[in-house]
Amino acid sequence: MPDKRDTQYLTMKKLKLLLCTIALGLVPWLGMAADAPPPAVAETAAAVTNAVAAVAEAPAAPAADPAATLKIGMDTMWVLLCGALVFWMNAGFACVESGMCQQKNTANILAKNFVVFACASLSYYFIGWGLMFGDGSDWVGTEGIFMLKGEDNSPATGDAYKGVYSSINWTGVPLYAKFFFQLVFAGTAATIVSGAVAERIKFGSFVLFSFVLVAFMYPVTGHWIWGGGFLADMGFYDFAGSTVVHSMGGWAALAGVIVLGPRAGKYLANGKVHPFPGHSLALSTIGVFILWLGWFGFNPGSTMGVGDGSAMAHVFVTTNTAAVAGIISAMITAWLLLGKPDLSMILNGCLAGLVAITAPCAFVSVGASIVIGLIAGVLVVLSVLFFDKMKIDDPVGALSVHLANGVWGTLALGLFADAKISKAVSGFEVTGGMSQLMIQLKGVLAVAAFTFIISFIVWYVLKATIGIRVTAEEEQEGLDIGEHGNEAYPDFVINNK
Amino acid sequence: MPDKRDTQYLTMKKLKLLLCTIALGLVPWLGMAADAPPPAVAETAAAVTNAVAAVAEAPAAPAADPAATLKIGMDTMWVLLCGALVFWMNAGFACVESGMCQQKNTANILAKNFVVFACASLSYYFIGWGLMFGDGSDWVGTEGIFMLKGEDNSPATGDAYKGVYSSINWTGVPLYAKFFFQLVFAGTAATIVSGAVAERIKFGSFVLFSFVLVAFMYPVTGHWIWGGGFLADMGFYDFAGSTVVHSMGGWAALAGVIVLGPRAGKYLANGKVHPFPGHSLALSTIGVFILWLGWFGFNPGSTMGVGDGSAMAHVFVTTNTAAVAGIISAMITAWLLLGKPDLSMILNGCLAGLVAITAPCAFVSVGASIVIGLIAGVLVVLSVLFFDKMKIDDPVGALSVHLANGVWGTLALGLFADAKISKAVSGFEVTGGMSQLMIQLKGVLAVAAFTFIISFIVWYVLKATIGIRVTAEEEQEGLDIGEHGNEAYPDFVINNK
Amino acid sequence: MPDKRDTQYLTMKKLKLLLCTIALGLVPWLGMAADAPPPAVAETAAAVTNAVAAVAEAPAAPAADPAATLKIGMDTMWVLLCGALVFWMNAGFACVESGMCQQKNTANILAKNFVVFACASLSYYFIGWGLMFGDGSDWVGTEGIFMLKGEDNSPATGDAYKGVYSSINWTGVPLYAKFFFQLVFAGTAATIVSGAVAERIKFGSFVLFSFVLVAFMYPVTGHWIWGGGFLADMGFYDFAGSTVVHSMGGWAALAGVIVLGPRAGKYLANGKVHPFPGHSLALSTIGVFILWLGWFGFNPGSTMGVGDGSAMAHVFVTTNTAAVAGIISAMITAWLLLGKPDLSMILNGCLAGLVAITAPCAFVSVGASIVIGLIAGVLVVLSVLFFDKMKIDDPVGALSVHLANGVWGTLALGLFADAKISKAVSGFEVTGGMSQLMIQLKGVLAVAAFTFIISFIVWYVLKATIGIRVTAEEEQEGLDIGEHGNEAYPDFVINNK
Amino acid sequence: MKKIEAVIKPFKLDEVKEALTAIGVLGMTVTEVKGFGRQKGHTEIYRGSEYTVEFLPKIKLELVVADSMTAPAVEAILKAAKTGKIGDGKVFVMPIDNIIRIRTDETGEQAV
Amino acid sequence: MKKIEAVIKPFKLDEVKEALTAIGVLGMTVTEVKGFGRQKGHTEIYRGSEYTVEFLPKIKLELVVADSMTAPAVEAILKAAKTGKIGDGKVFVMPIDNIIRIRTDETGEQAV
Amino acid sequence: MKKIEAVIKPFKLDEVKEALTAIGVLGMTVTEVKGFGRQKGHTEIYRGSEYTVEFLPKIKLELVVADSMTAPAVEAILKAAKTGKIGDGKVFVMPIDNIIRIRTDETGEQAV
Ligand SMILES: Nc1ncnc2c1ncn2[C@@H]1O[C@H](COP(=O)(O)OP(=O)(O)O)[C@@H](O)[C@H]1O
Ligand SMILES: Nc1ncnc2c1ncn2[C@@H]1O[C@H](COP(=O)(O)OP(=O)(O)O)[C@@H](O)[C@H]1O
Ligand SMILES: Nc1ncnc2c1ncn2[C@@H]1O[C@H](COP(=O)(O)OP(=O)(O)O)[C@@H](O)[C@H]1O
Repeated sequence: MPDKRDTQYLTMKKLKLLLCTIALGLVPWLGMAADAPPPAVAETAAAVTNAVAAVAEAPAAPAADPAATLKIGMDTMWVLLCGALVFWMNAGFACVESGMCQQKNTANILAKNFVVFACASLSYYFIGWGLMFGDGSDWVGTEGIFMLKGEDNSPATGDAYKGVYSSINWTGVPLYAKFFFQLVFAGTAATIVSGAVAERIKFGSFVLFSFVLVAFMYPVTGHWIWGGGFLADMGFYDFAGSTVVHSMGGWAALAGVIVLGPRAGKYLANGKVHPFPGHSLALSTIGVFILWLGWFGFNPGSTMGVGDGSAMAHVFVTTNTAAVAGIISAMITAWLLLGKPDLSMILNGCLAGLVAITAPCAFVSVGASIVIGLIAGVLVVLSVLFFDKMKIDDPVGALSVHLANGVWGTLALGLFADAKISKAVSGFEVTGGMSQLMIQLKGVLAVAAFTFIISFIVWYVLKATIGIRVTAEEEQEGLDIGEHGNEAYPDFVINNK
Repeated sequence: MPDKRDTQYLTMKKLKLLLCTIALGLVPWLGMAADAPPPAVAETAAAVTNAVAAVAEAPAAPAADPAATLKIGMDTMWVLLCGALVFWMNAGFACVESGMCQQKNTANILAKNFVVFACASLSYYFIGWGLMFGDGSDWVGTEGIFMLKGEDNSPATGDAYKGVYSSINWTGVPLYAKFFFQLVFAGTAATIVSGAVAERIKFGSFVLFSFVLVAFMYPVTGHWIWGGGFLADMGFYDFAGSTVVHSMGGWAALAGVIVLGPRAGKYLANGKVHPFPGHSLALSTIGVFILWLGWFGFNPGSTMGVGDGSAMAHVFVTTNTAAVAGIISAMITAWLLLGKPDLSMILNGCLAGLVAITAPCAFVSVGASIVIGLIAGVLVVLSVLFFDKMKIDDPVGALSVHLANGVWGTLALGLFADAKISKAVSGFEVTGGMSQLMIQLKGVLAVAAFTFIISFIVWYVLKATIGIRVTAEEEQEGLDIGEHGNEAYPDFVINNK
Repeated sequence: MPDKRDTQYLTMKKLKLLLCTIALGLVPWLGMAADAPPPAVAETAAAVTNAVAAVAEAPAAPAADPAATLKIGMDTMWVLLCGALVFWMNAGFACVESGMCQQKNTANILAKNFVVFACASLSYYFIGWGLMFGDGSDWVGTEGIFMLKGEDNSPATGDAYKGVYSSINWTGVPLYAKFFFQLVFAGTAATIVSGAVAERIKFGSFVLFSFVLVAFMYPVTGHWIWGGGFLADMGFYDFAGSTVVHSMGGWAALAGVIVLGPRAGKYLANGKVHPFPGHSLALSTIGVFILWLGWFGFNPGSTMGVGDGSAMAHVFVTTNTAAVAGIISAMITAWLLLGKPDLSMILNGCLAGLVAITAPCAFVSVGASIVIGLIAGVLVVLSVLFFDKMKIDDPVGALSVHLANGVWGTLALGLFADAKISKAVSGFEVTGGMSQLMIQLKGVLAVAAFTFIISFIVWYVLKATIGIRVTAEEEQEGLDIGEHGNEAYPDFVINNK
Repeated sequence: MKKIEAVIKPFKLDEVKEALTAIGVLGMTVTEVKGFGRQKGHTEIYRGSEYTVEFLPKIKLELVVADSMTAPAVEAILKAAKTGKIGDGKVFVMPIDNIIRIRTDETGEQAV
Repeated sequence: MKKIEAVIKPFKLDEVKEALTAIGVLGMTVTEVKGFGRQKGHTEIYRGSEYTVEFLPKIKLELVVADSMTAPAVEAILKAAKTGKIGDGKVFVMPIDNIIRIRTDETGEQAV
Repeated sequence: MKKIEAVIKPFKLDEVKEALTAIGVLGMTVTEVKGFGRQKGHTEIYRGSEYTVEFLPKIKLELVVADSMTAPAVEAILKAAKTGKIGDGKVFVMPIDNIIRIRTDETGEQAV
């Protein structure tokens, strides 16, 4: 094949094929774009180009009261900047995952992390958002499900709100701000899968799975919890997504890992584990710092409004404290169990604390956040050892971080929530009763069952049709060359193992 | 030379020379600093050191109305934080460019990216800002051109504004906030050049060119468009700089590449292209993520005010959508044309989408932003192939990303702008007429002609005087050792090719 | 040892030991958490889970006036986002320091930078904050010293404030926002030490020292200056911490370097210096960009409130200008003295400018900030050469950056402060008198004496007890394997030197 | 004494090492090399341009053995390194005059 | 059979490889090495301290050829690798007892 | 002429190089290698799993010397490279037929 083509990339035939494809792709959008009414009536843009700023008339209601407009502006700034921080987590996942994989699969993992957010953005725009936040049944949104095209008068809130996305009408920001913030969360869920199935999955199949996950699976369980579905009705709480995002992504990943099987040579005949050390701890460490920073958008941003600042500040501190507690306890656990404070475990400990505090961050005291983080750090180390014992091969520890600690964090809310912090909910520590814990458990199980089963089926269908695993030779040689024709570090001499 | 000096760095003579140089450099600043009236009369600083906060009296007007002060504060916060994000793009360019160059030139490229922003900061402060935003003719600013020393009562806006920077009086933030935000844009334009001329340019000559670009060339064309010059009068629109920043930088780069010639060995006698693969796709990928994040300051920040949040939110979504559409279409194009989804092309696709949406982001619908991004992704791939066919050697694809797509984005505004989104302007898709498109085209051509010709002359003069290209041996050995005496990765064994 | 354990990590005995440790660790927190009253009475959290947002009643005072609530919200957003940027500097330090060390010590340095912030977070929460900001004597805080548990009605300010942290009652944000912002500063001080003692210090001893530094040493000198102590009373100014953070950390580092001694082989018998080049200039450069970005939180964020935006904007510009002046002058100095513009020196020049402008950023004109940065850039180069001449071995230049320029910046305030910029203070350039300079000098000396002496004692005690230096073999082989059992880049072939 | 050099496929290193230690070989030295031979390289793409990487990663093993060990060692290598696919590599046997152990100054077969 | 080892300048590798394949050499093995010789190293700077890098990057080529190919192969290498500047490198020719192709167990000239 | 190959501990390279230049050796070639021998490797940990790294970093020195230089050169290496601890490495001496300097086409002892 290479010799035939050489530098003759552009045979006439291929060019035609390409142009047709693109033309076909464009026509519908052009149509859409043309007849689409602008979703937000108040959409304005200060024209930078000259002094005659061309601002469309602002809608009557908010403009009447300058303080109200200020508040909307401020809340929007907060939501968008926090959304940008969550977007930034994509870079963190790319670094953590590629750093924890072998050098020969680096370009592939980077490409996966990069492309998955593109898929997520489009599929969440076209269909996911509506299924998640559209009005509808207890199970799924049914109104306004395509392209945010449902009626909506955001930033109106509460009773003033008229539209079909009423489950998210409690925050007074424009529809597109809500959308962007929720979109970056959806992207995170898809990215979790990428690490667990790394170093052996076909690029194309992964892209397809991600598309399905963000278009259908994530929005459905998301609807149950954040979209006014049956779990929300039941009193299930998950502030920023320990379950909506993290354990959900974790279950999808677990199904993938099981269908895919371990990397060749990971589990030896003699029962020993043969580790494939990640090719750059520097990359992984930068990645965890990026994620940690991003989490200051993820958790505090989930207030989706500034209020009097106290909730934001509280969440900043609980988020940070759980992370550092996770670092300390993972470090000590690794030191005791493995003899040395293994950096890869310390990094996982930090992420574990962050995942665990995601659900309860706004509902628990700082003291409780320390306990939650400490337990998360121990849990993640034991969980890594456990999954290896089960021969469930997860190159980056995604299951231990996101699944195990997503579950733990969701349950922790049932233990430590305190109505003195937020009136919403109290847990075992305050009430002495198990009722909230049971509700949290039901939520965890419902999401687990749905996500795991559907994921399993989707992975299985992909396996049976286009295949999900690269050939043994490609796995041996590395997916960079096989899937992308790339070499990540061509100027460096590489250890041949 | 090395043997003579050894560790005897500090001969008396050199020390004297150094001290004189510094003294000479300092005297004028000391003078300036001493007699400079503080540019913003209301400049305050909460003294952190003790409870007696020492705040200078606030000016009467804004303080009268707490909501007005809140609004100024909020807008300033927005502009500064977005400015910080745009500043952050320097790190992105450094990563993308160094990742896409050979290991032996890494320190040189990093140094260039690092120093170019320093040059830009000083030259824009001393002269560039005034030429761009000072009142004056249709062609260039003539008032207040040195060091922001013109009269100015920012944050007053519109008619209340009294001063010489009236073209930017539509945003109600302090002068220094305006300056900082515009400065980071100027820095971006200069950085674009650095990638295209990489791996063979002399460090000193590049620094000089950057200085000229930011002090004179960028401000002049910027004045035409954002400083109330003839293109602004004509109704030319460019929201955040597809042309002001990106295609402008691209033309300067193209002139440089032509005067400089290709890297030795890039274009073989048999007509084939010999690629020099970049030394770290990980670095490049991190860089693109950084740039993408920075673009959430670049585009939405160009509102230079929070308003009711809707414009910011709209721009966030169109910016993101164009980027992901660029990723998808570049990936598909590469897959079809080259046989595999080459990561370096996917990365360029993302940047192409971002550059293209920069001009129209606030004026077009989300549907249109998808179309713009899809076309950008195809364009960037074809453009890379085209420039290689023309033997125009651009190691990082800066021309394909910034020039080709800067032009495309500027024209796209003339196609897709929709007064329903922003009252300012409508394009072909709405009006069915070509008038806006023609205006956009004129703007593109005017900037192209000016920038390309002046750049060509500057490059040529540099070539004829101090020289712009390193010796063939230095190019072979790498610029790190030749220009800086540095080795970027001394502990790693490097492939010798 | 390895052969005995093998994959049998979890002997029953170890498991028990671990569980006991954790249990012991948890019991007290559980207790604390249970009886802890929520520190901020107004703490609220918008419940994302369903439409019935569960918001605790807001306290009467602020809610009465929507503009007041808006202001608190806005200031909190500013403080938290700037705090997040300062947090991000941890990533910058990790990159700069690991990039400037040898490849064989990479994991160790990354682990140190990662863990030190965890230690800082906990020790500042448990004890440091109270010692620093609690009401008390001129020397140290004595009220509310544990876990922010003192009385406090933030965000009330000035006379309305009732509580024990009155030295920081000038900013109207919730207590936890104040705490988070101060915490990230404390973390920075501890991180400075890590670079100077790199490549030879025992991991455990470093962790212990960091704990002591953040729990006791940093808060005490911090109390003197920012906590209403004797230096604040004297009229000593330090806007964002040239002395509170940087020179303080520098003195602690200097004591460490002296007690520890140079790396084996650094200073040769013949009087020459044998450099150990850092293993990745790319990593270092990214790190400096990260730090520079973080400084836009560090300095402008130290306003701890938005006000009318002018102070923030002013600080943005002076911070940036000093950094770029440092780059330019360090580059020229290196070019003149060493013959080439060494990238590692350019990077240090940037950091030097940033450290130097930290104290005076809000008090001096932009012109003065250029002078301060220019001098910083020269100073850092000379300082690196000086410390090497003194055989004081600082692998990353932390002493030259943070100590030398922390001192310079603090004094520069006494030279260039101008009451036209901020009413608080004027220096030599305006008054022609030396009084402010003398006050600044006294502050520098007081902090130096206290920090250096206590640090020396603590390092000495650690050396005499558990030891602070790894064995010669471990130093030779690298601390990654010795301290962590890790290899940072296992897939790359490494130069054996 | 003979020096045996073997160029093998990288992922076979562990098996070859074990085969050699099994027959009593106590020391060997390993180098990362690139091989050019009948086995063709692969095509890579970089920003639209294809190029062929003709040098493939291989491992070179060097071991000095007593004369009596030469045949068994070669045998062991051949058996462990064979996949039967092109590119399996070569074994070279060459003469050697002397070998000295640095630590002890022992020479000849003592030093192997 | 002979073993030819050549230490050459890195950027000459492609030319040398082509010269050798042109005369019918089918296989060779390449190693990244550092050379010390008459060609002096260069001075680098790191944070103000200069140091001399005395070991320069070179490429070592190893090929085993039939006796009849020895002279032409050496000739080809000499011609292709020469720049005439100091540091061009060396060619060593040394005896070899045997060569075996792992894939097929062929020995001697068959296996080259 | 003889070819001397020495496998030594990496940090001894400078001392060995100086010892050799002191006795008049003008050129040598150095390779990064991994050694397997009596010196045992070390255990590393990665995400909870231990593994033993059995191949330790070593430096291989190659130098061709005139016959008369062989003994002094070996002597110099032995002295400079010795630490007395296990893993110090080996010196091999082997025959060589010819050596050619690429730059000048000089052969034999002229070319060393
Ligand atoms: N004549 C030779 N001299 C030195 N090395 C050789 C020679 N021929 C082959 N090799 C090495 O052996 C490797 C395998 O050879 P190759 O011809 O690809 O397949 P095979 O060994 O199956 O015939 C090559 O990559 C090269 O490193
Ligand atoms: N005696 C030797 N033994 C082994 N390698 C040598 C010897 N002399 C030179 N070399 C190798 O050849 C390279 C070139 O040698 P050098 O003396 O610098 O130049 P030239 O080959 O032009 O005389 C050296 O870098 C080294 O790798
Ligand atoms: N028979 C051998 N053939 C080739 N290399 C050997 C041989 N024996 C040892 N080596 C090399 O010498 C190094 C040191 O050998 P080792 O047995 O560990 O210690 P010592 O040299 O002290 O006996 C090994 O790491 C290996 O690189």
